[in-house]
Amino acid sequence: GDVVKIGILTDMSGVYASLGGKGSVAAAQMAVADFGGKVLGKPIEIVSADHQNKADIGAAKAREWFDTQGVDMVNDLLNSGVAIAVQKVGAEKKKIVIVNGAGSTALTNKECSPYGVHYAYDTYSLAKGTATALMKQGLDSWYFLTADYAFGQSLEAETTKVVGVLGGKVLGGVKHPLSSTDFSSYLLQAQNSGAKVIGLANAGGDFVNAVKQAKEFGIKQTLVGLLVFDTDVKALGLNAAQGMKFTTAYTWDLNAETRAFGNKYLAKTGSMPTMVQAAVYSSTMHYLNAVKAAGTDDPDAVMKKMRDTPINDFFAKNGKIREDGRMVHDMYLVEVKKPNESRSVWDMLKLVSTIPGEQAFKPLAGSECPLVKK
Amino acid sequence: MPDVLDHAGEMLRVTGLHAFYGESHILHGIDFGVRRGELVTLLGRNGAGRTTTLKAILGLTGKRAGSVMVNGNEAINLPTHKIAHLGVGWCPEERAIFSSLNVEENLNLPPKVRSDGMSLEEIYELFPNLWERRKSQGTRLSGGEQQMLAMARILRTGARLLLLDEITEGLAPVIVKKIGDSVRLLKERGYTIVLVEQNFRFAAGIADRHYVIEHGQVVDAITADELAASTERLNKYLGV
Amino acid sequence: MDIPLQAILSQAMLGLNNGAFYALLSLGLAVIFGMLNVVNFAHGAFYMLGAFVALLGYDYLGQWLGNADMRLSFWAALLVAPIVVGLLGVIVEKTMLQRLYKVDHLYGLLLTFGLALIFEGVFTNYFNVAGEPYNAKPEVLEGAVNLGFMFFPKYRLFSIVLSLTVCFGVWYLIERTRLGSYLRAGTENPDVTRAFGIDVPKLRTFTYFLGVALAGLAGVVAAPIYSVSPKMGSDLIIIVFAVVVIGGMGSIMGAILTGLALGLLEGLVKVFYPPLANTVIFIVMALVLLWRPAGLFGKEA
Amino acid sequence: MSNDTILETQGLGKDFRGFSAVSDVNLKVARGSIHALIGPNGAGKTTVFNLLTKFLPPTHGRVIYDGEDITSLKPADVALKGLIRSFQISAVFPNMSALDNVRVALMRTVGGAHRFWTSDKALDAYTDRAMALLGDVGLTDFAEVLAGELAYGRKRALEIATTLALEPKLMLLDEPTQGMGIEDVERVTSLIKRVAVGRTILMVEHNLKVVSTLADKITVLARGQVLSEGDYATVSNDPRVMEAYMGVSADEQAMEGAHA
Amino acid sequence: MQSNDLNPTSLKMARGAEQKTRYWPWLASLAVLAVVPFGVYPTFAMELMCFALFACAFNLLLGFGGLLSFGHACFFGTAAYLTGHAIKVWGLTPELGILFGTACAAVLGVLIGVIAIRRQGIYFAMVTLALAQLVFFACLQAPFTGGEDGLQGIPKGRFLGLIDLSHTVQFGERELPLALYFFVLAITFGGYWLIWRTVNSPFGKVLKAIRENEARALSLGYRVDRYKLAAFVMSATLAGLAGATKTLVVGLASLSDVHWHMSGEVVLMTLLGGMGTLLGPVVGAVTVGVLHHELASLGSWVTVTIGGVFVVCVMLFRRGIVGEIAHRLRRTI
Ligand SMILES: Nc1ncnc2c1ncn2[C@@H]1O[C@H](COP(=O)(O)OP(=O)(O)OP(=O)(O)O)[C@@H](O)[C@H]1O
Ligand SMILES: Nc1ncnc2c1ncn2[C@@H]1O[C@H](COP(=O)(O)OP(=O)(O)OP(=O)(O)O)[C@@H](O)[C@H]1O
Ligand SMILES: [Mg+2]
Ligand SMILES: [Mg+2]
Repeated sequence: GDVVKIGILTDMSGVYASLGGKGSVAAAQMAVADFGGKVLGKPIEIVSADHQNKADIGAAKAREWFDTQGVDMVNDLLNSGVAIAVQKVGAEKKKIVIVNGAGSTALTNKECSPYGVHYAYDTYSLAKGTATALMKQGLDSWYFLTADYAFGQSLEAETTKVVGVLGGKVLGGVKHPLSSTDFSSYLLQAQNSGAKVIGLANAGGDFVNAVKQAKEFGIKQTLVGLLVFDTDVKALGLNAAQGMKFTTAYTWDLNAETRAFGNKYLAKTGSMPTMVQAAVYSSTMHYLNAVKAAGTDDPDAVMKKMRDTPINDFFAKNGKIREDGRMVHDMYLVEVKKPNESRSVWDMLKLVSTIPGEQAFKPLAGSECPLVKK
Repeated sequence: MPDVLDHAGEMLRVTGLHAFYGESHILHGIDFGVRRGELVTLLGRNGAGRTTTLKAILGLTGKRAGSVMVNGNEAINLPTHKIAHLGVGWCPEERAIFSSLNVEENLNLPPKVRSDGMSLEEIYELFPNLWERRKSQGTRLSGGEQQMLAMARILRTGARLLLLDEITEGLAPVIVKKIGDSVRLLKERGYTIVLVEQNFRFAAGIADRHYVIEHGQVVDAITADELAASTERLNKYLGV
Repeated sequence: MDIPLQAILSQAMLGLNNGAFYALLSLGLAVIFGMLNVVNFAHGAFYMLGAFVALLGYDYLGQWLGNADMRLSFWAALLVAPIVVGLLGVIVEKTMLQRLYKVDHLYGLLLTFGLALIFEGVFTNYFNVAGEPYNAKPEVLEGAVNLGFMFFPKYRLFSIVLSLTVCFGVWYLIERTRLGSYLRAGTENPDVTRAFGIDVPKLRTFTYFLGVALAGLAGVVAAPIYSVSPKMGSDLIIIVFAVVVIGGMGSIMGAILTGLALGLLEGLVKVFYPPLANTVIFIVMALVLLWRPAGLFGKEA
Repeated sequence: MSNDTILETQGLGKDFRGFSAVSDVNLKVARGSIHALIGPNGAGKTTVFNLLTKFLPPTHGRVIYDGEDITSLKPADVALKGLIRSFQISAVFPNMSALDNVRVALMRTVGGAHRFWTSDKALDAYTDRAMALLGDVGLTDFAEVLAGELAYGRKRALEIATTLALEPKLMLLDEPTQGMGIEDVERVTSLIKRVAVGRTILMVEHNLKVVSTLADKITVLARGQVLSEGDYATVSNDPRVMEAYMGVSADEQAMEGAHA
Repeated sequence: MQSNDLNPTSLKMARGAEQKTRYWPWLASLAVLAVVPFGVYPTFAMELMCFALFACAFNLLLGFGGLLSFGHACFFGTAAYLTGHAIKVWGLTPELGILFGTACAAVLGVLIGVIAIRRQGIYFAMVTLALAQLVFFACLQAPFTGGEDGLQGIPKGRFLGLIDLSHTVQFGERELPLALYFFVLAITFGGYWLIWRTVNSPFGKVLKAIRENEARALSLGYRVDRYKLAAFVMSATLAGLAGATKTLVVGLASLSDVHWHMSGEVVLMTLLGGMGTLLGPVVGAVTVGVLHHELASLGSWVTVTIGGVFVVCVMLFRRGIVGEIAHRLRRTI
């Protein structure tokens, strides 16, 4: 078309709204503005919609965007189910789909697509970082509370592998429906299992509620969130969360660049960006650069360029998109500060260690993605 | 009640009463009156509008217009429960005994509208069968007993104006007699009674006056003493 | 598999906790249905509203009144929220439900369904489905008591006791008082009841107030346990429907006992066969219907 | 059981939670006769009907119809065997025309009611027969009127017409004249007489005038048991019956009967 | 229950049936629908057709059987899942897949029907709702449904193994999936015709009679329960057909197909269009569909609007759009 259209398909009112949602749209707009609002002389447009965390709605919306609105690229996608569905539509329609919110490794394995990019993080990288750290502390018997959908399951599976490899054992687990309110009975089961660690393979509100109720029932075991966002920590408060270790792709207080972006974003939206929102900015930027470099918005050309150019910005260090669509970059293991260490409302996390990309992400060897030539 | 009205002496005065069920216009200006202590009957064919008349007096029909004076008070604009508090007791065609209440609860249900209602003792004395079955569920009673209960229920409240609808309907002769006796008794006690009846023989025995209703209007009034004279006139109305 | 007794007992306690909520809610439903012949689909929404009244009163009231440290305490909420919700119910009854008594009862169901969607939607818009935590749990109820087999949070114990007290209070009101017999009579034959000098319309309004207020109360009690969210009622309500069908709409006591029993059952199933936990109630319902279509406590239709 | 008895009950009884509404009733209804069931209210007449037509399951006893035991059958099956009832409260399909009321009944006898793939013009086949039946009960002019809009007496007439459509061997009528004005009573009485030819009729009726003009045999129930049996004269002179049911001498009754 | 309240126009329906049937309306609407994809976004049009069929199936039960099922989504959804599974995993051809899904819906219809018809009116509504919830959880946990993610990437396949349904035709710069469109059109029309036929059949008459006075129908010797069950199963089956077809259109089946919101939606469609009318559900479905589509950007205000429409219909508009028109025109639609 005569404009370059970017579609932000996200969760506007659901459990993940605070992780992406309007914030992701804002991030994309910032990227477009910083890029100059035009590429190859064509204006850049942003459309957005709510996928309500329902695969059918997301897919239908994407299909309609591609068919009737001439959208060139879809970004964000907070729920794995939706992400998989939309990536399929993208493949069918030959349009680029960038996944930032969802984490299921399926996106770059069984379900991988030549037009799909899995940008921010995935369950493997989270599991690897966090599990390894805890095993080092000798916390080697686990029990899982798992959100019963692709993301949760994949997170549990990956963690289980890591724990196994490092010689720990998993004593069991229980699946709970997405966005439950009452975790008490699951927690009691976990308690009865006698495991040292209760791994929370869920996200957002589920994670927060679980931790709260664990306190209510005076559960002694170590609770560990396998996917934790700054916003969750804020919701829990430092008191409840202090000392908790988790893996993330971005937090604002890592270095000068991250701080710069963080503050800029804070100024615009009133809150610090989550790793998803930061990734939306970064990936949109990368896409636009690719379009410019390719001199066309033809998906195949752009996709090639995106693969060929390494990514080095505030978000991604030594970033590279593999043939399976995985964007490999450094991840960070962080720890929640004690209340007395915190100097401001957003001062909550401290860096424990940096996990280099090639260790953080699943090696291509043994990938189930048909695109990977062995 | 204020004595002023006593010598006026009218317990009920209905003038130009119109009533509707939804769209259908049933009563076309009913006029009649009942003096204190009188017993009048409303006669007529099926669907003439007698039940409707009683319901309209109580404001249980749809729209209604005209005037209903219950011992000196205009009732046409009052809600049903207020009308009842003017001292009107209604014994509906279908008896309407409450199955969720036992006999005694049924008796105790209606709030007293005046102090001088009958006590339970008096009522059981009037209807001994009710005493036997006082603890059993309302609808478990046989038709006749249900009928007695329906009447007894309104006597407790102290209502002085009784609207009785088809109280002998579908009853065995033996029970019809019983009911007849109790109605006479009430009349002696000075109750004012409006009686809707198919059973003319039953009505003839006890009424002071008969109003004949046709197509929602009072077409004739016959007093007890001129009754004998006007039998065939009546038969014409009732289509015998 | 061998399950430690202590696990069973603790899950049973949690089950009882849920059961208490089921009882409170199904009681409200039964009362409304009994008197108004309306299946109050909005019951879940009113439950949610109750919780939100408490939440707003605690976190936002101050800001609105321009006095930040002015808050509606939990204890106050226990009283205020049911009344506020009840009054909302009164508005609904007087402006809408009232007009539907004459037509087919299904319309009552459809109306309240619509209302439920509206309430849910509005709150979802302002507090997305994730909802917010309610942090007003009173000090005295903090912490847990040692039941020997488990540490059971004081607050949950309190919620069980409170719910049951209220349930039996309502039962007494309806089965054992004059007002109760008015209610029952008004249900059976409104016209005649009116003709006896009883203000049936007012009774109806009151009943709806009562039923809905019960839902509101349940909401407040639930708030500190589960975080307050717009959808908290919508899925619960279907379970409660099942409870009511099992118990048989007619009976107040039926609603209470069935609620408790099923909560307990659910809790135990969580121990023995977790996957069945969220379906067991519906399965029981199906079986009961095959065996006793009128429900366990229902009168033969 | 002899072939001229169409319906027989043996020790028929029904208890409602302890309270026994009907106990040990032994009825014999002769083929082709009009048999009346009378008795004070609560005697158990309607309950007996419900037992015969299986709307209630009996607690004791057997029901034998046309030589076979139907005690354990379902209402529909009983109806299929030609034992059809009418209700104490008039029962029609209010939002269907009188004609359709009858045609739906006819369709049941002929079959094909389950067909959802054919057009309902199929029903036109029954129109003539239906009109004939409406004629019998004097409703020819009301064929197109909605049953719900018919006057009370005519509703009953229509109900009888639909019942006839099923060509019942045995008709059970529960208080066919209840709540009717005098003229309606007479219309229905003569109607019953007319349709009775070649059929058996068992009816509940409080109106003794009707009973005396129609019934070949009368069974008096009281407190759920048979009190007396025989033709009108015998029954109405039976002192127990007078005491329990009429409470007055028979001849006086016959006159008063107009409305009791 | 007072059926006459429930479907004000069914009377005119019954009478209309006595007039001789006209064919031109069928042909006309077919003609119109044939050109639709050139104007409207075809995928959307096809979805609307599926929902229209769904609503009609539902209305067969409510409008003509007098039974309000609040759990019809479970038939719609079950068929959707099983069709998807059959086509994707077992590689069945689309028509066989749909057939399979529909058949399963029918079986489920029998199972649920047997239980549900034991209660009437409001109870029936609650029972169906609860049983549907049971099915919902079953789908949530069943291995092949993909839980929260749904069953995805269902191929369109080849009709009878010959015609490729994913085939598209270039029209302007748009790609029109005409093959699929006409396939769906055929199915929807077939379903609709069957319903029309059923309503105006002896069976339909008996259903009406039962709704009017059950005890009487019983005493006439009709096995009432069998007729109710038959109506229920038929409705369930057609709902299934709609679900199965929809799966093929959007290429995935998900929990929202079995969720009670879906059951609510179909009630609304019927109520809004006019229950007890043949055209009503279609109009209702299209209206609601468009409503959703237009308001999608409003987030949760959609729910509010839907709720609002419900309230308005119940309070002021009980006949529904078509019912109202029919009432005005005093003739059959
Ligand atoms: N609820 C109602 N809705 C519409 N019309 C009614 C209603 N009740 C009665 N009618 C009509 O009103 C007219 C008068 O009815 P009403 O009950 O007053 O008759 P009636 O004189 O009491 O005779 P009977 O009681 O012997 O039937 C009749 O034509 C009847 O059809
Ligand atoms: N469902 C029931 N439960 C309990 N008792 C019942 C039930 N149905 C009837 N009865 C009782 O059984 C007895 C017989 O009732 P039935 O209706 O047969 O009397 P009936 O002879 O028909 O009287 P009527 O002439 O008033 O119709 C009555 O005492 C009645 O209260
Ligand atoms: Mg009358
Ligand atoms: Mg009887």
